[in-house]
Amino acid sequence: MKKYLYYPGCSLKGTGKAYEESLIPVFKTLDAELHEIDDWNCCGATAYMSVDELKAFALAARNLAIAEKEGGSDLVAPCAACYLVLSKAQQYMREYPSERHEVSEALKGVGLTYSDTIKVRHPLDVLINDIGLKEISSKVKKSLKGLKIAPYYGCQIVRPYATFDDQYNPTTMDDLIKACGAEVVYYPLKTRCCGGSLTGTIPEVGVRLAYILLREARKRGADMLVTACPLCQFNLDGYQDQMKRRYEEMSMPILYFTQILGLAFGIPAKELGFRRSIISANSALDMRGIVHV
Amino acid sequence: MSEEIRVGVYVCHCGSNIAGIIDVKSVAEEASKYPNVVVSREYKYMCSDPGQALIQEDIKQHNLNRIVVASCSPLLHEHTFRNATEKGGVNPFLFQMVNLREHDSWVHEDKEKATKKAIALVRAAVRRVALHSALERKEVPINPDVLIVGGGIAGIHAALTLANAGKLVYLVEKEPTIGGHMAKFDKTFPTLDCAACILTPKMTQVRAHPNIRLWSYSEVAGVDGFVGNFRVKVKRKPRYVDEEACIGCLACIEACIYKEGKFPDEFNMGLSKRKPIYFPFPQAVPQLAVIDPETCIEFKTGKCKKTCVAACDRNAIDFTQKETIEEISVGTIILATGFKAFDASRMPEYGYGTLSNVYTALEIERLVNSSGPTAGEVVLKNGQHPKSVGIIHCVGSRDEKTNKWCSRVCCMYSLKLAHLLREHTGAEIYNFYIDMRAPGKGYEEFYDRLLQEDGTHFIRGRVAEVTDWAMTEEEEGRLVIRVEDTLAGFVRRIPCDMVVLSVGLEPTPDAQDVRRMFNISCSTEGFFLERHPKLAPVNTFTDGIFLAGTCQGPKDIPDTVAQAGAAAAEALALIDRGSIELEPNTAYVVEDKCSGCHTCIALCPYNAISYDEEKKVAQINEALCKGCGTCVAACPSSAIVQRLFEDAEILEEIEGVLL
Amino acid sequence: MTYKHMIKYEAECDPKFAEWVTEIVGGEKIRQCIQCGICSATCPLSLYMDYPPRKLIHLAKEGFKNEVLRSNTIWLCASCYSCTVECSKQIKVTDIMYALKRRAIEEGVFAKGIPIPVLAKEFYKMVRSEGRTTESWLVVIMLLKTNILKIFGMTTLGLNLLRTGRFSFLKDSIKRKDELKSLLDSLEEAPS
Amino acid sequence: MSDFEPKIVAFFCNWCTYTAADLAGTSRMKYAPNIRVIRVMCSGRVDPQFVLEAFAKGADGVLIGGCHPGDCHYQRGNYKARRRILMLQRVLEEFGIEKERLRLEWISASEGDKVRKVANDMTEQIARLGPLRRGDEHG
Repeated sequence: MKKYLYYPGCSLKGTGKAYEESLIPVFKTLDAELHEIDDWNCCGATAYMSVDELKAFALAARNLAIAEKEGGSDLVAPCAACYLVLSKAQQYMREYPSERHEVSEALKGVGLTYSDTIKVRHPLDVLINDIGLKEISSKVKKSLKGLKIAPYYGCQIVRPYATFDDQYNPTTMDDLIKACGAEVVYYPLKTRCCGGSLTGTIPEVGVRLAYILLREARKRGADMLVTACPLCQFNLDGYQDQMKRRYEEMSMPILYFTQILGLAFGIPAKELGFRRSIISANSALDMRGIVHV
Repeated sequence: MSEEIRVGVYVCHCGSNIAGIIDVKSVAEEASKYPNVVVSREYKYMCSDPGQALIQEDIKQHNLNRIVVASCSPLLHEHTFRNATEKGGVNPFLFQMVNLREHDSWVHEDKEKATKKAIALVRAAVRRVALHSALERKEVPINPDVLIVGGGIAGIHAALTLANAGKLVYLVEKEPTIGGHMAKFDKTFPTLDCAACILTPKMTQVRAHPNIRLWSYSEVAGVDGFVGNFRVKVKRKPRYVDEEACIGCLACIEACIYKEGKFPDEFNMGLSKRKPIYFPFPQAVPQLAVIDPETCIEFKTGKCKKTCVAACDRNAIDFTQKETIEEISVGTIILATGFKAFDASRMPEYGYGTLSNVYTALEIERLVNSSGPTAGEVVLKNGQHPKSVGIIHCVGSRDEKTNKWCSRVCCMYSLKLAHLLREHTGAEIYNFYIDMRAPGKGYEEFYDRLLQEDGTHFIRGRVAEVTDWAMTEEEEGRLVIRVEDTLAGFVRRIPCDMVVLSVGLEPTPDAQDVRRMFNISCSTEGFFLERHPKLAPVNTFTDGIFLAGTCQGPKDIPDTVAQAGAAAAEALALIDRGSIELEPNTAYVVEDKCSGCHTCIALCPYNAISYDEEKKVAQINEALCKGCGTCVAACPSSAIVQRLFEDAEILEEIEGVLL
Repeated sequence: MTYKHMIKYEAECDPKFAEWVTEIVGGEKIRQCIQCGICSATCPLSLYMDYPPRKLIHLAKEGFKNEVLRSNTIWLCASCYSCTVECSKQIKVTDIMYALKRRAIEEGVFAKGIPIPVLAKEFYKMVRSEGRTTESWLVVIMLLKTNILKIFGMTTLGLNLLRTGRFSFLKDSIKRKDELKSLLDSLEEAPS
Repeated sequence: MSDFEPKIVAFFCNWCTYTAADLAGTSRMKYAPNIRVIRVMCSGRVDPQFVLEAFAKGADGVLIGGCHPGDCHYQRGNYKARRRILMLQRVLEEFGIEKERLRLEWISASEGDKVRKVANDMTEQIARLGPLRRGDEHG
């Protein structure tokens, strides 16, 4: 039983519940345990950095310090934004010693220490590089044969740092989809921005970005889009009614890669958070005769 | 030394280069207080004629017998001032130079500290020079034969120049034919004359020239010796075709059991196929077939019908040929090893290798060439002709993700290709450039000409991506270039049927090995380092080894040929002088101090030290000694002395800088 | 028809601002910009910006503080980092955008009609007090504070989120709130 | 020791490190003025006696710069230098001289920036160590 420290981040407790709900059983099936660190706080996301840089680093560093305190070396951060913010904070405190000093001092003040010993990992990284495709394929009970899936990685797990996958053409999710027996749709937009928080703040801009992604996926014959980021999932899934109003109807299901892995592992759909999809995956899954969730 | 030491010290301002930071007056004043110093002056430019004259007058007036000049690096002007000293009637080695510019004023900001340092350095030189003794200039004879490495236009031009001057030239080329990159070009900018028409005559001259030994399909395997007398090992790869017997009739190639070409043709950048036995290209020099053992059935299975052998009535084909090593002696060497074109697949965002109809510039050169794979017809993978072509500049240049430097030729060859593609296809041509660089003779005029051509667009901006997903009808099924039109200030998406990547120039992958083998240096980006960018642009730091062409840095053909001529001239100058002067910094053994312990003998990299059985002492053959001083430092009984670097001299210098 | 005054006098630019941009985290190399435009070209949002990133970098470099801080460019940046990855000179453009956002908030100058600074500040407050964020709350607060009309466009989304149990009116928060507060306070006077 | 200005004697080989120092100059790189360069043809020429003499005569540090391994203009001189320096560092430690005060660096002709880095770095390091105590009291 491999043990990993686990940093869910705010989204996985809120709009991204389905991600956590599917992630945990999938890891369990693969004999890997996720241990949620105590009293973690918001990573700071992109918004905090826009207000106060140093404090943004401190927010991230507090979580890393807590992780250090709990022992263990690898901290799994499934949310792409959290994953980047935590890695970036580490990177910058290496690059800018004075900032690191200030932050470490502040942490000392509240009885925490940051010694840069934690490896921040994305679940995709863990699945491919620690557990391995062989092991994963061996756990597939129900092949998703016939299902056409467009893999969508978004920005922040490949940019600015490409630590575990190719920056321009990432393939870790492609490999997992194949392992589930489904078909990977050639999708040149796999790392294009989904609009981030602009969908909410400036819909005429943000929603269009999301729409272009779905339109292309449909053009390429995808039954559904699979993502590794709660914000991407939220935008692409949640704003389809606006797309309908502004452009055209898409009705394209947007799932987390952990949800389709779960399906393939034969985990009951109700334990994988499918009910949380605004655009239900059923029509697609029925059409390919897989399961009804 | 019985004679009275009389030192003259000269502190150079070098305009404001030195005087701007260092208080030259007080340096000269300080120096005047040191023992033995008779005159101490500061002057604006010591290297100028009046500056040198100043030294000579003082020598006469104050009968000086030691000279110290504190100016720039000795690597730059030591010879200048030694000659000045000699002209003044003092032995040139009774001179010492202080490097105030490169090692002090240019690298320090604190004037006071810089001046303190200058004073220390001058003091050291004054103390050191007092111990100098008069030395003989040392000359070695120059072997008149020349080795040229690399048979591109640079090597070819240098070889012909030297051969025409009556020198014996060994021209070593690693490919089966000479001609290099230029042979692959269709036309050349800015005149648009055909590359073959100007290159191939020179290639045939090389083949025919009585003074040129052309060794193609060969590589230098080892070099030792020094200027005037290098010993070089050349590895000659087996081409499995007898060079003497083959007359290049092509019968063997006709007869090969492969009826059609099957393997990527190197000369056509893999755009056509060749057989295992092949001719690099029709005007190849030498005119010899070559067999590629990787693909030849006989080599892979040993069970080939060998139809080629049967077809050759001169029995030239010889599967048993082995690699051979030739050893030659030459006096000078010219390196013309060229460049490597940037590998466009290193920039996946441009789709080279993943999207069809994305080409590199070199591929287009072949595609528009009438003797190329398509006989000059520019066709897309689907057989159609492109309606629009995008040419992306600076691929692998001016980019910290790949290569920082500007490759100098891409702007101009892109313009050339724009013209040729327009001519061949009538397509709309889009040039995407960052800055248009047309600094050569007639280049700006060529740019003007292109600006005039209809259907040719110039968009200032570095392309972000070449994609195959469409936003609009007209983009469907085409390549789409996304770029900011920086002059308009907005982003544009431009659909093209063909994309040309204007790849930059890089050092060859083996540049570092070559550098080691020839004992020269590379600059940071990996091209060979010239001795001085302005004063010695084709020399290296190793005497007798010269540089020509793109191995020294990106260059166009005119500059390459000019540099090749310069390198040939430098070599000739050495050869015709018949001998070269070396630093008389060789070592000798003081016999009555030597204990005969043999320590030094094993240390000498040049086997210059032997043991005299009668006298029971070590002996140094000064003809072989190169003056590294390793033996001197190692001798337990300090019995070895290195001229110009005697222990006493260096110890004085140490004390001098520290006082 | 009004005519926009399109000449700039040196008095209108602020050399101190230009200096400042080179000193911020990520701004070290800004002076090396060769205006190649790959940042704008790769930016998925440049088409909405009043100044594309390339131009903004130049304006900042030249000290046109007012134009820079009032541009919508900095607020449209969605932090996708494409510019940072592609930049020919490895200038950390995204970080510069962050720094400019911070400066704009500090100085209280914004592009008109852009709700993002409001969101950022609400977010900041919520994290400070709760230690965590509850997106649904943020969305609502932001809409109330900025464009109440938009909320109607959003209702379907709201209902959908409720239906799927992804929306909650309960704020999530950490246990040791005061620990976090004092951590952040201790960095108060630190320069940002 | 805030006002302590370390004195560092540097022996640079003619072909690599001395040329690199020239390059640092032509590139106008700025570094600490505490380095005093003495040119030798090869780092292999540096006699242990020179180093000891330098320390005896007031140097707080000695820097030796040669070509990278395999790049020696004289084939193997720099290896000899390396062996001597290692030995010498041990001897120095016997005399209570920190081995950081004697430093060997491979700097090729193109590495002007490395000259800058090494000069600054070593100056700082020696400044931290403080002036070399030569035990003058024992004459």
